[in-house]
Amino acid sequence: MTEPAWVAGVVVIPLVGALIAVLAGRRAAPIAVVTAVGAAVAAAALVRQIARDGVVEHAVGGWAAPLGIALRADGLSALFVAAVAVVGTAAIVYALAHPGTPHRFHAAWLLGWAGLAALAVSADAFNLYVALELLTLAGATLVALASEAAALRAALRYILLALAGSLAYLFGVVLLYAAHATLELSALGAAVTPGPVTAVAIAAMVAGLALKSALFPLHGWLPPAYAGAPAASAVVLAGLLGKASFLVLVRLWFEVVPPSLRPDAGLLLGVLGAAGALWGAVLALRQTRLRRLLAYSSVGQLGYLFLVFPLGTGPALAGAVYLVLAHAAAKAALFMAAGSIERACGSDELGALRGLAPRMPLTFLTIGLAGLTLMGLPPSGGFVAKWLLLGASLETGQWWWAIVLVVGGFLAAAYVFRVLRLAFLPAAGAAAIARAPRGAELPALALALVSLGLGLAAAPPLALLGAGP
Amino acid sequence: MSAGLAIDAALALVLPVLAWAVVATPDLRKAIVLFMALGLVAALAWARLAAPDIALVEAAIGTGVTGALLMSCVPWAESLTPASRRARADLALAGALAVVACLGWAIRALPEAGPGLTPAVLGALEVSGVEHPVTAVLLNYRSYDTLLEIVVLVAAAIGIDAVLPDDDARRRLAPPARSLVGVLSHLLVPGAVLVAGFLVWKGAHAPGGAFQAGAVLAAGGILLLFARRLRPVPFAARALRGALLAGPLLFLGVAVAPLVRGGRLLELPVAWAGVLILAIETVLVVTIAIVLLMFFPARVLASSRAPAATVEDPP
Amino acid sequence: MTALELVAGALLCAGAAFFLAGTVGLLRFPDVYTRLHALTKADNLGLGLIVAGLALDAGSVAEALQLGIIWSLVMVSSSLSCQLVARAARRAGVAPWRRR
Amino acid sequence: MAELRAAVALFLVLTVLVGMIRVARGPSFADRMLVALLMGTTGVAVLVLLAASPGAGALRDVALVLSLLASVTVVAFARLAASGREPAAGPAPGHPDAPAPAPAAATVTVTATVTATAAATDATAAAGADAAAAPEPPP
Repeated sequence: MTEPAWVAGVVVIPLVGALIAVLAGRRAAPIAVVTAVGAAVAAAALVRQIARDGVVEHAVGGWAAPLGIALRADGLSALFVAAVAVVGTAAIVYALAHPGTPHRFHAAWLLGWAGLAALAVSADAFNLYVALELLTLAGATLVALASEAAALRAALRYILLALAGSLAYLFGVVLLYAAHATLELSALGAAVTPGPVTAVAIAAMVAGLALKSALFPLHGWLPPAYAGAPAASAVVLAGLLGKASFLVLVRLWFEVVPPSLRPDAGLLLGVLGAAGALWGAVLALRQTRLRRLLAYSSVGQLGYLFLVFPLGTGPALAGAVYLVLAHAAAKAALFMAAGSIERACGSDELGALRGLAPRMPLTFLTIGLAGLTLMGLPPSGGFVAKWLLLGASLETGQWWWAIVLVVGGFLAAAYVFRVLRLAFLPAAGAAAIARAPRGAELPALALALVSLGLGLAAAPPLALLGAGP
Repeated sequence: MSAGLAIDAALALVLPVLAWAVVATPDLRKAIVLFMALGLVAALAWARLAAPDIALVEAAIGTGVTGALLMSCVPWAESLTPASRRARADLALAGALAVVACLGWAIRALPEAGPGLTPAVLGALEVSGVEHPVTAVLLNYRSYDTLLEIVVLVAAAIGIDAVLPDDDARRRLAPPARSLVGVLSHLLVPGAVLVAGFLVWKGAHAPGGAFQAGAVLAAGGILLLFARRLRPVPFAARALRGALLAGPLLFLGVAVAPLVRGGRLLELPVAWAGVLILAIETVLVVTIAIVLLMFFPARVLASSRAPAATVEDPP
Repeated sequence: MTALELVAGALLCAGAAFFLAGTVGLLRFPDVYTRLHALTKADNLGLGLIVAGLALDAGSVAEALQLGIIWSLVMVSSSLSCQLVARAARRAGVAPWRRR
Repeated sequence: MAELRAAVALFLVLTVLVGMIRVARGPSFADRMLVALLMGTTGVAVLVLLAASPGAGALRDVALVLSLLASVTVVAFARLAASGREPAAGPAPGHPDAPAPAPAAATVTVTATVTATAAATDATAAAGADAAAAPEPPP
């Protein structure tokens, strides 16, 4: 192999950086920056490699698939790795500028980065479990860094439910391995036949992953975790870690689940996703704190993703993946903005937003731009995603999903405008407001622009996705 | 019915009953004893299932570490209001029964135990550097999983440090006292170190390995901590982090080295595989032991100082 | 069956009997100190007999040696554990049982 | 011989199970701890018996580990149960000035309540100081 193995590189670089950051303790920040640059370069190289050569495989240790672990990077992997690089780097810049970021953030986040990269390029059911475990531990740690009683409780709930989800997934992996003596996803896909083993295994894996992706009605753990975590942690949790299990679910669904099982189970997942999309948006409307509002908005946006299961491959899958990307950038930007506002006002009560817009123009510009993706308005990335999903639902004659998408968009508009309206109202009193550091506002704005840019230049990412299996 | 089958039946009957009792017992202290009993019965069950590797882990973690950890948490847990720690035993039971029913249905439909990957595992054993198939899987064929698992442990270490920061608690511990526990640690800790080394060495050709050895070493460390002969080292101490990360960093170095020469991640040269695996396992023992010991920071050790009156149950 | 096997078997059975005695004591004795007494002494002797029986039958010297190490470890740890439990009970104010 | 070993192992498993009654009966924590002692010793015995079967020699290592570590929980128990009157160096653990997240904060309540109970029996003067801060009188 003459070309550097970027499939392995995208995992190894954040892994090395994470370990050195742990070693560095309080002086982890410069290491995080260097690692972010290195990992971003690796991600770009992987994207280039896949755009040119298509799917890339790497047999770890030189052991071929049934015995060893296969890494496989397709268009989906490349896009996700790229999203991790963009959002992750912005989060590190934000953490540097945001006062009060816990010093353990960098190490915890780099561990999460490594887990996300490992998950994106894995083609092995058990290896995916290990990557999910790494994300569970890193995620709970990111929440617990806040070290307030409420955050610790949220972290505990996060880890217990995530472990329950992992365990369910593992049950399924064990059954599939017992039946087919392989863990490689495409080999499993070729081997499975409808029957009790497949049904129970798939049900356990899907249920576990649904719990981990906060599918309605299993979403209860998410809002306290996202709202209680430190600002920088919430950025990567809501932007990236929250989507990891969905990615595994997509792989499982389209590579392993036998087509005969897909319609009924897909319908169930779609109904739950639709319910979550609406329920999350309604609850977001009822929140009185900005970060809880954003967390419930995440429950809603994650719900849309599950519409891919009744709608199938093709444009629907492209739409869901695109929503993952656009939402990653937009929600990360919004949580950055919320962190800056919380820092400036001392609280993230919505009431404290009154009259804030003129004082923090960049932050509210960010909220407005990123809000476009939540609402699914053109020219945002969220619009492209929803357009693809809408098209798929009309094309397959399942028009009812289109209603969910449209109604959800209106609800999202309602809560986004609620925030913006408050901010542009005249200030109630002359509350003392600390200025948000520019370094914390700019990465947020950059990510909001990325979510917008995804809408303006949708062709290259969608073409890359076509380089999939 | 042969005696072996009768043992299996007894274990199979007792395991779920004990597990249920652990969940359903409102008295925490009673539940801890039941939990330790559950661990022992589970170790025996793994032994009967011809899985000595797992029986070793269960014996080391279940009897050595978990029991001590739970005991250390009693003062804290008992301070919670009864309502907040009432277990929903009924829900747990219903969930467990449903899971058992589904798994039973699926397992009945599994094909007759075929050879699985065993021929492949044994076929490649010659070039794996070790003679024990479990070790070959963990540290050669699927060493990438093990590498990531070790990183999971590092993440756990950061998490523990975030939840139980140990920056200032050092001064609050009593100085070492001459005590029975001290005598016990004098007698047993050297044994624990020896057994840990023995298990690592043995892992190359028989059940054993870094995880089991790390757990044994950690149990020895717990004895020293309780005897106040070892001070909890705060995570902020660079020496601790260095010792913790030496293993993962070496492992990662071995993983990356082939990439530089255009090979595959974690490709072990056949001639060196045995030595490299032993080296990696040896340093990982320290990592695993340290992470387990991090569950006993000074704050937890200090809070286990509950007065004697609570030994007796309230009338 | 050789004489050696006969002896080994007898040792195993004797060990089992001591374990039974320990359990009966644990259940029937009146307070924690007497139960401790029954338990640790009877069980350690029972284990010793079983180890002896197995050592007679062992395939190699190393195996017998390991059995011996196991037994001595149990002796050390359970005698000290017994002390620890008794002291804990004593400090907790558990009064020793007296015949009325 | 193999049948005899298996029979003895079965018998030992059964004695342990019968001994579990003591966990239910108690009455004290120490009594329940006895069952842990019983299970340690008997578990070692069962494992060495099982290990004598051909091909199961690795179980002797399990017995070795068990025999080595059985006392760790007893030590933890002893500390939990009996270190109430050990002199503390520096401020008492769980002292209100501890800059603490949940567990240590919880310790405040625990030490306070339980030391109050201790004071009712024959507490030391050191414990009495804490007992003064107890939120409620011992039962």
